[in-house]
This record gives sequence, C-alpha cells and structure tokens, in this order.
Amino acid sequence: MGFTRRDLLRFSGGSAAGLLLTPVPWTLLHDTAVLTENWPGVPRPRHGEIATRYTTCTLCAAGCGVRARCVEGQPVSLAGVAGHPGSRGALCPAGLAGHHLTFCRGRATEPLAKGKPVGIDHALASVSAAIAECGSGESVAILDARPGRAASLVYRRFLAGLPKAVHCAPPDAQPYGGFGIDLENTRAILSFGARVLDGWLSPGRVLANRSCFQLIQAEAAYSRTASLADVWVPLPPGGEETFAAAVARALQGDDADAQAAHVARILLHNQPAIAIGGGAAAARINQILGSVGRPGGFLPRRDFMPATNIAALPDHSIRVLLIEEPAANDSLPWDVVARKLAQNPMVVALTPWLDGCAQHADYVIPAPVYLESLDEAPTPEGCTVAGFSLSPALLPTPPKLMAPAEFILRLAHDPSAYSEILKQRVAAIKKEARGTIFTYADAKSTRVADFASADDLWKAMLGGAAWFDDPIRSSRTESLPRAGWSNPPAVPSPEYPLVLISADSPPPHGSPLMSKLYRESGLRRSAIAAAVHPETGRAHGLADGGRAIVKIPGDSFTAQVIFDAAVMPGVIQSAGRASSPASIRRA
Amino acid sequence: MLSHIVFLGLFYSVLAVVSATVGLSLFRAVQDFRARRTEAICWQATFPDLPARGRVCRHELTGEFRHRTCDKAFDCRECQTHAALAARHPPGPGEPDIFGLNFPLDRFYHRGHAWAHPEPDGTVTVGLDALGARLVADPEATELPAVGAHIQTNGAAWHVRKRGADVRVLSPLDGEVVATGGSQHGWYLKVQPDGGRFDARHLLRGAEIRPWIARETERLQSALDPTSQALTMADGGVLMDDLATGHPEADWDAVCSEMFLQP
Amino acid sequence: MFQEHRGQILFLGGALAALVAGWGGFPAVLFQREPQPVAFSHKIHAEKAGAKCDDCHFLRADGTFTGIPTLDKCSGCHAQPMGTTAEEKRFMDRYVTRNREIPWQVYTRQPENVYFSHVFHIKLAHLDCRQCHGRQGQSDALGPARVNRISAYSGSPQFQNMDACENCHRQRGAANSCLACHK
Amino acid sequence: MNTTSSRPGTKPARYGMAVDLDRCTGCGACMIACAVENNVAPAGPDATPRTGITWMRVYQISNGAPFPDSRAAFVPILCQQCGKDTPCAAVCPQEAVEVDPATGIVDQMPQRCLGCRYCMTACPYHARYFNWWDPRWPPGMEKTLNPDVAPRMRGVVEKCNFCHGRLHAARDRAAAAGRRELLPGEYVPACVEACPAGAMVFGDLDDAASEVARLARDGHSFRILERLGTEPKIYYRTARPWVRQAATQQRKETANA
Amino acid sequence: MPDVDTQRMPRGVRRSSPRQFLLWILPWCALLAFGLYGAGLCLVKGLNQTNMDNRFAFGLWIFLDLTVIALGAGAFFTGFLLYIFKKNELKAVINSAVVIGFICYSGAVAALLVDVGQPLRFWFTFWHPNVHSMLTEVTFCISCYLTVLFIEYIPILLKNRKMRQVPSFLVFEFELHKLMPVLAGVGTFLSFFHQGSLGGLYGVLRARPFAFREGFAIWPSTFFLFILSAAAAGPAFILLTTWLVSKISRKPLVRPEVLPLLGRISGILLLAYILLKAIDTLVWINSTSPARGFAAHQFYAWKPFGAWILFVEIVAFGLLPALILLRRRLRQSTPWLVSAAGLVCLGIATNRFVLTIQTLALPTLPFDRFLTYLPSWQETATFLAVAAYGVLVYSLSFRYLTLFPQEKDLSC
Repeated sequence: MGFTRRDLLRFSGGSAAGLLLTPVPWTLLHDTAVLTENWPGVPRPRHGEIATRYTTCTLCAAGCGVRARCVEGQPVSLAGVAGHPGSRGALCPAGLAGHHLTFCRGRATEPLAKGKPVGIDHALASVSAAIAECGSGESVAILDARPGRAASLVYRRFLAGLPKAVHCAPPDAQPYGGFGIDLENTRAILSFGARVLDGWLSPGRVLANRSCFQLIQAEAAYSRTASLADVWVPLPPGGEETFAAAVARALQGDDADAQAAHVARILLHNQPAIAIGGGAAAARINQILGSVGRPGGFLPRRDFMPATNIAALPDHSIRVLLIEEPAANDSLPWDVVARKLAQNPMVVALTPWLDGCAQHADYVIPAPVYLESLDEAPTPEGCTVAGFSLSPALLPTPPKLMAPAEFILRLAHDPSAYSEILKQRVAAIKKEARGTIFTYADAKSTRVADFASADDLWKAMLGGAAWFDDPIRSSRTESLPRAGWSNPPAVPSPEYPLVLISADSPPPHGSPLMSKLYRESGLRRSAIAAAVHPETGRAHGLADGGRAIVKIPGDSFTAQVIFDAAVMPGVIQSAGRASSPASIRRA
Repeated sequence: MLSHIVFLGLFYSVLAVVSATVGLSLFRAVQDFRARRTEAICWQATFPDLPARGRVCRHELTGEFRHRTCDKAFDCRECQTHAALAARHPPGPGEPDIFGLNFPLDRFYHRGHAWAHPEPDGTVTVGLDALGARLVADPEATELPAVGAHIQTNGAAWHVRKRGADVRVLSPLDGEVVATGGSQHGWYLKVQPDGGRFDARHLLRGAEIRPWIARETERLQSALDPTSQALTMADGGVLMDDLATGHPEADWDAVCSEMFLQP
Repeated sequence: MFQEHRGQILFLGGALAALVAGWGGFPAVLFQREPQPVAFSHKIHAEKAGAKCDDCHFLRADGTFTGIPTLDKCSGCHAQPMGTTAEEKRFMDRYVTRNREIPWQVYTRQPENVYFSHVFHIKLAHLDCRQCHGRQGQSDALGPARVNRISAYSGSPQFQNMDACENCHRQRGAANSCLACHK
Repeated sequence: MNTTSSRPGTKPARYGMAVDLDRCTGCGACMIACAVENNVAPAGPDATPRTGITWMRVYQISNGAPFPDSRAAFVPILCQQCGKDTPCAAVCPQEAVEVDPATGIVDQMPQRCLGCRYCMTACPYHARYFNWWDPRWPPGMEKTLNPDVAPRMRGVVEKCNFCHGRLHAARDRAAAAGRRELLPGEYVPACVEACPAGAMVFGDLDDAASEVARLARDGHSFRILERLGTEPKIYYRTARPWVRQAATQQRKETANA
Repeated sequence: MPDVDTQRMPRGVRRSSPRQFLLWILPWCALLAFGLYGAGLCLVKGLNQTNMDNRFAFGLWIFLDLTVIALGAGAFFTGFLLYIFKKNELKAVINSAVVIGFICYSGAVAALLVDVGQPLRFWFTFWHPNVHSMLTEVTFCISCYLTVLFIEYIPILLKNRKMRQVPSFLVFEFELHKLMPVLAGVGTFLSFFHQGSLGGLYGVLRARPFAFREGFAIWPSTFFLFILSAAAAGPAFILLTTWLVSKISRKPLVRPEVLPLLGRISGILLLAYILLKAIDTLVWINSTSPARGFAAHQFYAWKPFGAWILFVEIVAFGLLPALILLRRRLRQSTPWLVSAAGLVCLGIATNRFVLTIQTLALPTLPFDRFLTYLPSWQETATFLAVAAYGVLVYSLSFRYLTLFPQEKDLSC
C-alpha cells in the first residue's frame, strides 16, 4: 500500500521531533543573531599601525596647529597641538573635521571650461591667450584670498611681468593691515559686528583670554557673539558709523546718548581697550584710545604685504580675473566682484568647490583641499608677530588637481615647483635667523639660529612646526587701514519696510558630520531660516514655523519663519545674506 | 542572584505545569484508546453538545418531571433517580401502533432510534425503529461492523448514508457482533451481549414509547421545516414510508443529525 | 508486523533521518573551509630559523598587537628564495617578487565589536601564547580556517565563545563588565 | 591615582565631568569631536533633528527676556552616567545596559540590544539614540573610521560612554608600560580634549585631589534634574543666576498652541 | 463547493451564504495585505519607516499593545470566574472569550516583533534576562500566556464538525477539557502578572515624573491599577463583541441574562478601579510628583493635553459607566448596557494612551519642549493589519466553530 498523507504527517512529525535534538535550530537561532552584529552594510574600520602626524590648518587665516591620529597613514581624527602659541592647542569645529573635507560633495575634480571638462593644457593656453588679448585700460587681476603667503609672492611675480595687472584681495581681507592685536593684554573690546566669540582670529587664543576682557558687541543682529557678549548694543542696521561717532564724542567728554556714554565709560575703565570691525569711525575710536602701537592694542609686525582691496578698483576694469578661493569658510561677495569686470571678461576660478565662485567662472581649475597637498599657513590673523608654518599633506593629491600657485607658475612658464617656493621661504627665515620655531611633536621652542641648516629647518617644519618672529619695537605711526568691514545703511522704504541682515551661518564647505550635527542640535540656523521678532512677524501676517517669501531689491527667496523675541523688531535675520532692505509675506 | 532564581524558577514551573497538562491529557487519551473507552468518551463529549431538547430525561417524557435534562448521557444504568422511579412505578404496557407507526412491545428502544430484541438463544437482535427506518429508507450506503467486532452502548453501531446525511446509529447495548443483516432484512445486527446477559435498563419500553415518539415527531417537524407549523404527515397523520423523498427541500443532514443525536 | 507498527516506524524513521542530518550534515554545510594561501610551517621557522613568537607577532609601543606580520616581514629573510621547494618558488614569485600582501586566513579573527588586548594578557596576566593558541607555534602546516556561512565569523569555538572569556576572568577576578571587552 | 581594573584590592574609579557653562560658546566642537571619535555616521537625506544621532548635544537656552535684553547660554547634554538606580540600566530587558563597577560608566551594548527603546523612554536627558537607519558614510569616508570603536548596526540604541575606546587605548598604553593603573589625565574623552574654551574637565570624582572633584564641590556647580535622585556624574557650573535657573527650574509658561 | 463549506459548519445553526461570507472577509483580507506590506517595509527598510524618533521612542504600536492586551483580558478573567469560581453562566461566552484573547495576544506579539529594531534577537530576552525589568516580566508572561491561550483554543478547534469525526481528536479534547481548570489557573496567574507589569512598564520610570508612581515592593501602583482595569475591561469587551456579532449575524447568541451578568462583573471591578485610580492620582499630585521637583499642574499646562483628559478618563469613562452597570434597571436595557461597555473600553484606551503617548510628549529637561508625534502610514497600516487579522480569525472561528453553545438552542 502506498505512502498516504497520514504517513507523511507521521514522518515529518518524527523529523521535527528529531530535529529538536540536533544543534540545527539552536545554531540557526544563534548565528542569525550573530549575523546582526556584522549587519550587511556596516563598514569595518581599518585596523593597523596607529601613528601621530602633525600639520597646520589652512582652512582659515588662523593657522592652528593640528595633531592627526592616523591609521595606516589615513587620518581618522584631528586635534589641536597643546602649547601652540597661535592656537593655544585648540581647533574650531571645522578644523576638527578637516580630514572629512576631501570626501565632501560638490568638489571640482577636473578642469572645466564653461562647465565642460577640458585638459589642463587647453585651460592654460586659453587663459594665456585671454591675457594676451587684454586691451588698454583693461587689466589682469588675481583675487588673492589671503595676501602675504608664498603663493601671493608667486602671483605678484607673475603679475609684475604683465603690462597692466593688479594683485587684489577681498574686501574683508587684512582688516588690521600690518598690525596684530595684543589680545593677551586687552581689557575691553568694542566690536562692530565682528564674530569675536564665533571664529574671530584663532578661537583658542580668543577664548583663552575671554575672561580678561570686557566685550561690547555693537550690531543689529542677535548673533552668537551678541548673545554672549557682556554688553550688546543693538544698533539699527548700518548704524555703526553714527554710533561710533557718538562713542568717540563721549570718549572726548562731549555729550552723547546714554548708551554711547555707557560704552565709553566701559572702554575708559578697562584700559587698554580697542575697537574692531567698524571701518573709519572705529579707527577713530582707536586713535582716541591710543590703542595703536601700545601693549594691549594694535601692534605692528613685519611681513605685511599690502594688496589692493578689490572694492577700491575702478568698475569694469578687469578683463581677466583669476580668483583663488581657498577651502575657506567665508565665501566671496560676488556682487562686489562683478561690478569690476569689463566687457566679455574671462573669470578663472582656482577652487576646490563647484558651488562658490566657480558658478560665475568661465574656467575652473580644480584645487586640492586642506590636507591634500603641501601648503603653507602665513601669519595667523591678528597675530602680533610674523609667523609661518607648513601644512604638510596627510592625504594623496587626487589626479587632475592643481594648486592655484602651481597653475600661476605654469602660466608664468616658471619651471620651479610650488614646494620649491616654500623651501625658499624657509631658507629666507633661516637666513634672517630671527624668531623661534615651535615644534608640534614635543611642544618645544627653539631659536631659528640654533638650527644647523635651512634643510634641518625645512625638515623640522615638514614634521610639523611653526615659526614666530620676534616682536618689533617700531615707531610706525600710520594708523589702522580705513578700509575693512562696514555696513552701508539699509534704508527701509514703503516697498521694502524691513531690513534683511546676516546671521551666523554654518560654513558653506565642511564635513557632512558638521552640517548634520549643526542641523540636528539647532546650533546654527539653516540658510533657509528667517528669524523675526514675533511682533514684526504677526504684523506681516506670518506664523511661527510657517513658510514665507522674502523680497529684496532684484531678488527673492522663500524661508522658514522663526519667531525669536531676541531679534530686533523690523529686522529679518537670515544666514549668509548681505544687508539690504526687504519685505516679507506668508508663502 | 536571588531575584534571578525566583523569577526564572516561577517561569520554568509555569512552563512545566503547562506542558505537564498537555502531556497528561495526551497520555490519558492514549490510555483511553488502550482501554477501548473511545466510543464511550466520544459519546460523553458529544452529549453536552446536543441541543437541550434532545437531552430530556425519559421521566420528563412520561410526565414524572416537568423539566429534567439527562445528566448521565442517556445511560440510565448509572442513574439513581431512574432506579428509584423505575422501582416505584415501572412503565405499564403500551400499544404498538403510534401515529400509524409500528413499535412492537417486545422490543426495547434506544433514544437514537435503534431497537434491541433479546432472542431466546441469548443473542440480541438490533435494528432501526419505524421512525428511524423512514428517515433513512433505502439508503445509498450502509456500513455494518465486521462480524466479531465489539460495539458499546451509545457508541457507533453502524453507519448509513442517505441524501448527504452521514448517519451513525448509536448502539443500544455492549456486545460482540455475531451476524449482520441490513434494511432489507428488517434487522441490522445480531449481538452477543457482554457477560451473556442483556441489560436493558437504559432503554425505553412499553408505555414510555408513545410520549417519546410524540416528542420525537415534534422535533422531526421542526427539523423538517423550522418555519411552518403545518402538519407534515401524509394522509391523516401516518408518516409516509420515505420521508426523504417526501421532503425534497429539507436539509436531510440536519434532520438526521437532529433525530439520530448527532451534534 | 510492519503494517501494525507502521505509524511508530515512520515516526522513528523521520526522527532518525533528522538526527543524522542535524549532527552529521549540518556542521559540514554550515562551515566553509578556507585553505591558507601559503604552506607555512611554524615548525621550520622555529627550528631552522630559531624564530620566537614575538619575532613576528609582537606588541607595538602603544600596546597594540601586530597580529599576523605583513609581507615585508617575510621578505626581510625571503629576499632570496630560501630552499628550492616548488612551494617556496610559488611563494616567492606570487607574493615577494610582486610585493603583494599575503591574504592569510585568520583562524581567530575577533568580531569587530570585541576589544581583545594582547598586551593585558601578556604583560599583566603573564599568559603564555600556548595557553590560548595551543601548539600552533610548533605546527608544521596550517590547516584551513573554518568560516561560519551565516554569521561570517571565523569560528573557533575556543575563541569565539564569550563564556570562556568570562569564566577565566571570573576565576582570576579580572574585569567582567560588557565594555571591558567590547567596544 | 585611580585604577580602571576591577581587581579586588584596587580602588575602582568614578569618572565624571564638570562643564563650565560660562565658558561654553556653543561652537559645537565637542559634538564634532564626539561624532568623529565614535564613528557616528552623517545623517541620511531624510533624517530629522529628532532621528539623528548626537551622543553629545549642545542645547541653546535663553533668559526668556525679549529684545534687547535677551541673553543666551549653551548646555552640552551627554549621557549623565547616572550612578544610582540608573533608569536605563534598570529597564533594559536583556542586560544590554549595565553600570561598570570599575569606572562608574554606564555601558550600552549595541550587540546585545534588542532595539525595544524602553531605555530611551526611561532616560530623562534624552541622551540615548536609536539607529533608525543603516549607518552610511559618503563614498571613501568610511576610511576615516576610528578602529577603537565598533560602528553600530541599524535598529539598536547607543549613547555616550565617555569614549570607551579611548579608555581601552589608554589601558593598552599603560599595560605596555607595565602599569595596571591609569595616571590622571591619561584618559580623556574626545569632547573634553576638543573644547576650545576649555569648558570641560574630566576625571575621577572619587579622587578628592582631581580637578573635576574640586569643581563638583564648587558652590556654583549643580546637576540637571538632581531631584530625580539618579546621582548623575555630569556637573554643570555657572555664576549667572538665570542660567542656573533655566537649567534647573521647570519652565512655567505654556508656550505652545 | 458550498457543500464542503457547510459540512465544516456546526450543525443546527444558520450561517451566511458562502458568497455573503466572501464579500464580508474580502475587504478585511485586503486591509490585512496592505498592513502586512507596511509592516514588511518596517522590517526590511528599518524603523525609519515609522514616525517614531529618539524622543518619541514608543508610539502607536505600544499603545496598541497595551490597549489590545487589556481588552483581551476577558479571556483570563472569564476563565477564572468559570473554572475557579464555577460561574457556569459564563460557559455561554467562554469560547468566544478564548478566541478574542488569543487574537489580542497574538496580534500584540506580532506588533511587538515589528516594533523592535532587531527582531532576530528576540530570544536574547529569554537567554540573558534582566529580571529587574518590567519588560522582561511582560515578555515572559505574554509568551507563556499566548501558549496557554493556544492550548485553550485547541479544544474549540477540535470540536469543529469535521475534526470531531476523528475519534482520537475528540478523546484528546475530552481529556484536555477535564484539565482546563489548571490552565485557567495558570492563565490567571500569568495574566495577573503581565497585565500588572504592563502597568509597571511606565510606573517604574523614576525619571519620568508624569508616569512614575510609588508602590509596593518592586511594583508601582500602576501595576495593580492595570490588573484591575484590565479585569474590568475584559468582560466589557466580550459583552461588546458578543452584542456586535449577534447584531451583524442577526441572531441571538446567548441567553438574555448573560450580557447583564458580564456587565455587572465589569461594573463592580470598574468601580473599585476608579476609586483606587482616584486615590492614586491624588497621592501622585500631592506627593510623588512634587518630591521629584515637578508640580503636577505643569504636566497639564500643554495644550491640548489639559487636565480635561484626567477628568474624562476618571469620570466620563470611569465613574459614569460603572454606575450605569451597577444599576439593575439600566443593565437590563441593551442600549444602556452596550453603551456603558463601550465607555469602559474607551476609558481603558484613554488610560493607556495617556500613559504611553502623553508621558513621552511631556518635556523633562527644564529647557526642553513639548513634543508632538503623528504615526506614519506604515505604522497605521500595521495597526490596521492587527485589527483585520482579528476580525478574520474571529469571523472564521465564528463560522466554523462553536463560539456560543447556546446559539443552537436559541436558533429554534
């Protein structure tokens, strides 16, 4: 008789019972659970030799010392260098995640002509052609993000060989000209909108001295610095000049409004005091306070390399503009630059990023980012003595990338490599034999003179070291540069009843981690947020958290409304926006 | 540590109890098989599921009680009440003709419409009574136990198929089948009762039959046609020989299950 | 006979089949046997070259453990073929001359989430290599590594078994909290 | 001198942290350093502030005064390493959370975690985070993962453990030097190391000589939600009354509709 | 074909035609399929499919579990009264109660398996239990009790008309049924504990002052309140379902005195529960919460979750139905009875909602804010799948099994 269904049931029943007495079910339970430990898609970190390497941060002008923890040569985390005279062992958030920069999206990976990939030689040829075609009255300009570096020397040398050329800098570069700030001895700071507690100079140095100086923040925006300052003077947008004048008057004993008088009193009672960021009027205050050239004020230093402020150039004068955009956190005010361009200009962007000035460029020369190539950090911004340190690459330079200086050297048909230029710079330091070398690895300072040769010095600096000049006793009497940051007053009109002003914004280029953490913690309001005072908001029919359209002359954007009672009434605070009259309505 | 012991101890003892319960009932079930208690238990498990009207005590039928539901699953042999009542006034003789149906008085009747007739040779003949026979007249199939098979009181005696109704006829006695007949013979089984003597205490007899059949016909009617109260008996109250053909609309399975005590 | 016990026999048959499959077949299927790329003999290295364990498997200054040495350690001595065996030749021109790292199969790769400190066990607990690695140091040939097809761990019950660690730690009064050995 | 081994006879440590709210400028360096150190993946495109993982999270608080009197302060919130009936450890159904007797650190074991998230509902500081996604890094960026910390898989809870990977590394270094015990300062979490304002101090609270113990005793120091009685090991310090008020007193206003 | 269908239905009762039945279950099947798709997404793509987040770590599903399990408590409590206290009138609904219990618990367990981040590790709880966690207690008891319910379901299954034709099944059923009191006892014990520990789940959250309650030994007061409330809600839910089923199937299922009896049981327990709940709330407002630095009124300061919820929960959904159910005259009228039962169930749902959702919405950090949460469609779908599963299992059971023994007698 055949195999019936009942037989099958019996058999399978038996095998089920039997299976329970084998490791099968239990092993399966266990191993599937273990499988969840190395779940598919969870990467395995690299293991291997762990080494510490040193470099210097070039993300901004602060030039902080960096200690990198490397696994098999790959940096896995960055930290400050304890005892570094410039950065006091600190790094800013961007610096801490600097080694992620190379993996960021939106990078320029190959030379582009009008967005189309081209060979580097073709790019060079057409740029030189454009330079050759330069007519009379038209000039070639290199916009140098940070004048005063070896790269800047390369630029100047190249430009010197051209009939009409100019080496210029962004409006807010070199705010203190050839001066440094003797922060260690300052007792009061009157800041006109400078982000003193939010990335000004080198954070470590500022914060280390924070408890020693009174901070008066005079600006319209309720910025990070304003919210933490000892005194916040909420100026009407663009009211810096007037207020500065009032303070100046009060300082001289003339009558002024209570607020100015109060500020003046603080400045007088906390000497030495300085005023920063306020353009001409601030310079005036400094003059009255006598803060130029005295301890606790602005001290002159060697090495100053003046560059023309691009804003000061005649309009429509530049035919060929080469913009060097470093892996910087502050982007360029394009409207200012555009005004200077002549008819059918050629704009060449020497940049690692596609979303910065590259958008406006005819040619894009992809530059390596921080840690991808040997670079240099010049005198830290605001440092009272000249400084210099190398930023050795910790990562291989990706193919097809070219450092701006290299590109200019090729343009100038100069055979020498950028590293050679840097080496010459080091050699010069050795030759002048001034100042001390601070080596990162052992946090020791050595006189330059004590180095046997320029080569030793070069090696030392490649291993992570910073040179700082000796302070100078100079009787230079010229006052601070008049240029520098200053808001044109934005006048409200019936059409634009409000004023749009900039608020702290997350750096445009940073580690994906940084943007994530800022967004999730709400530490930095995203660029699409517009903060207004609740009353202002309601007056314009807005709702907290709702969407709104912000109109400014010649432009408009939608933003998410945030009611913030701390914001000045009649003002819209939005990240990374230039000051301008504006109107807002519910979207 | 202690809390671990207490907690897990409780948990495992609960598991133990649960599995023990299941195990025990399985074990008992097997025991029942061995001891041939299957049929009895099936009936035990079936009886409570019968509709209340199918479970009335025979003494309610005879009017000795107004309302009494049998709690012995129709096994009056274990019922003191029955013993007492039967002793006080045993059922008198009745008459064989009831609504034109013939219920010979020398037979004992099971509530499942099987009759038992003790033969002089000590065997007992078993068949379907007049009502039962009309319910399954000329069946499509009859499945009789093999000669030598053992049947139990209230257990299945034989099976009859009729118009989709699968009827199992309950056995009126315990015993061993010695011969098998069929509808055409008028009897179905000859049974050698266990222990040689035939105990009929649980079967209806004499005067008990009429009230019982009266009640059965009511049930039959409601089963045949739950809605109408119309008299379903052909020509002046005599049931036709083949009820099935007489009521083509009726759900025969339901009718038979009602009359043959199948839930 | 068969007919009347048909039920039981079928049941037991099923059980038997399951037992055979479960104990016999399953482990064979579950574990993948990965042969070693090179026929390496600890014995020869220990006896002929007089190498000790920590000549190749040593602790770094920061206390981390090198584990299996990289190729340059091998080519340190094997710059020229040592001996004329076919295997040596194969080894030379497949790895040394091409300077390709040897894809060793690790018997005892710890899961990513395990922090096992060799330095603790060697320097502080003063354990001898043999106590965990047995006579591997004297072995003449490297057997294949067994890799669990489901969990993808190189399964060596002795090493992939937390209870073993815990027991020893308990006996010696060493730290036994989760993160003492996990990361 | 503190020890991190639970050997009988050697004194266990009770690691804690003191945060000076008057120094903190809310720059977020601690968050970045933490995420870099502990292999926290960048958020996916559809992550929200409430689904992302930030072991260390800086909250901005304000004195509530409107323009122009508004003032702000920043409160870094990390796992407070509760020392007494630790809420999360008590509720975990499968011993994936425990308090290490040798260090006082509240251990979270992602490999044991079932992902039931009961501990998250139990934590008053919202310092526990669930992996709602598989961890994903931009192409190539997984090369920058820290080998001392295992990346977590989807569906498990994780939280700050005082950079336990650094503790392991420190122990290795000490052991290499033949020491079983760590010297003060030999082990410091990434956030403390990274803080440019030097607002954070880390150490053994049981070591009376340590800086952190001194700060914990400071009159300006307090702990958040102290009255819950869970003995957190993170101390906050401020001389500004309103900051202390805002960080400890339950808000009165019903500011939502 | 219909023959095959009818031959599996109990005899002597009328059921809808196969076509009708198909039309009835089809939409539910569709809903189930949709829900399973949603749940599948959560399992395959991960819990990012839900709208839960680090702050709202528990959401709709936990609320579902707590509510459903409270409503399923009828199984244990009816069994308890029937087998231990020999309240034989309850025979009329015990089968239905068991099926409902089985549905509720299996549904809850299914939802839980989707809810956890690593379902493959479900057995860790049994292998490395932390016996101090209420969740461990819940897991153990619920898994045990589900087994018990399944075993209790077997006899009902075996009594199916086709099944009972196999004598061995009938015998096993018979023997198992004789031991039912044991199972009922075990079930009661287990339910007692896990209903309680479900309450404890939130009551022990010492760091969530809104939920935390002082208590007795290791058990917070919510432990005992949950037991009582579940025992009160169970019978009410059975009452409700029985009434609903007989409305839908348009036939009497139980004798008229059964439902009022259920109502009365529910009423008594509910009253006791509400009184204790009120006392507990007072203690919490005046002692427990202030002691942890939280003034209770703050919890109700966040619109729309004002104090009205507390009022509704205690008075409208508690006191009111209790009083209705305790008045004989009102009890006798079906509209009153049924609506009261409905209110009881609503009350339980509200209570569980407040505990699960409001607790998480409230801020504990002083500088934190009130949070809102809206379940995603995947969550809702999974929720609905459980409901659809319940309806399907119940419909099939009702069609082919004897859930209401009295139906047969009442149908004629």
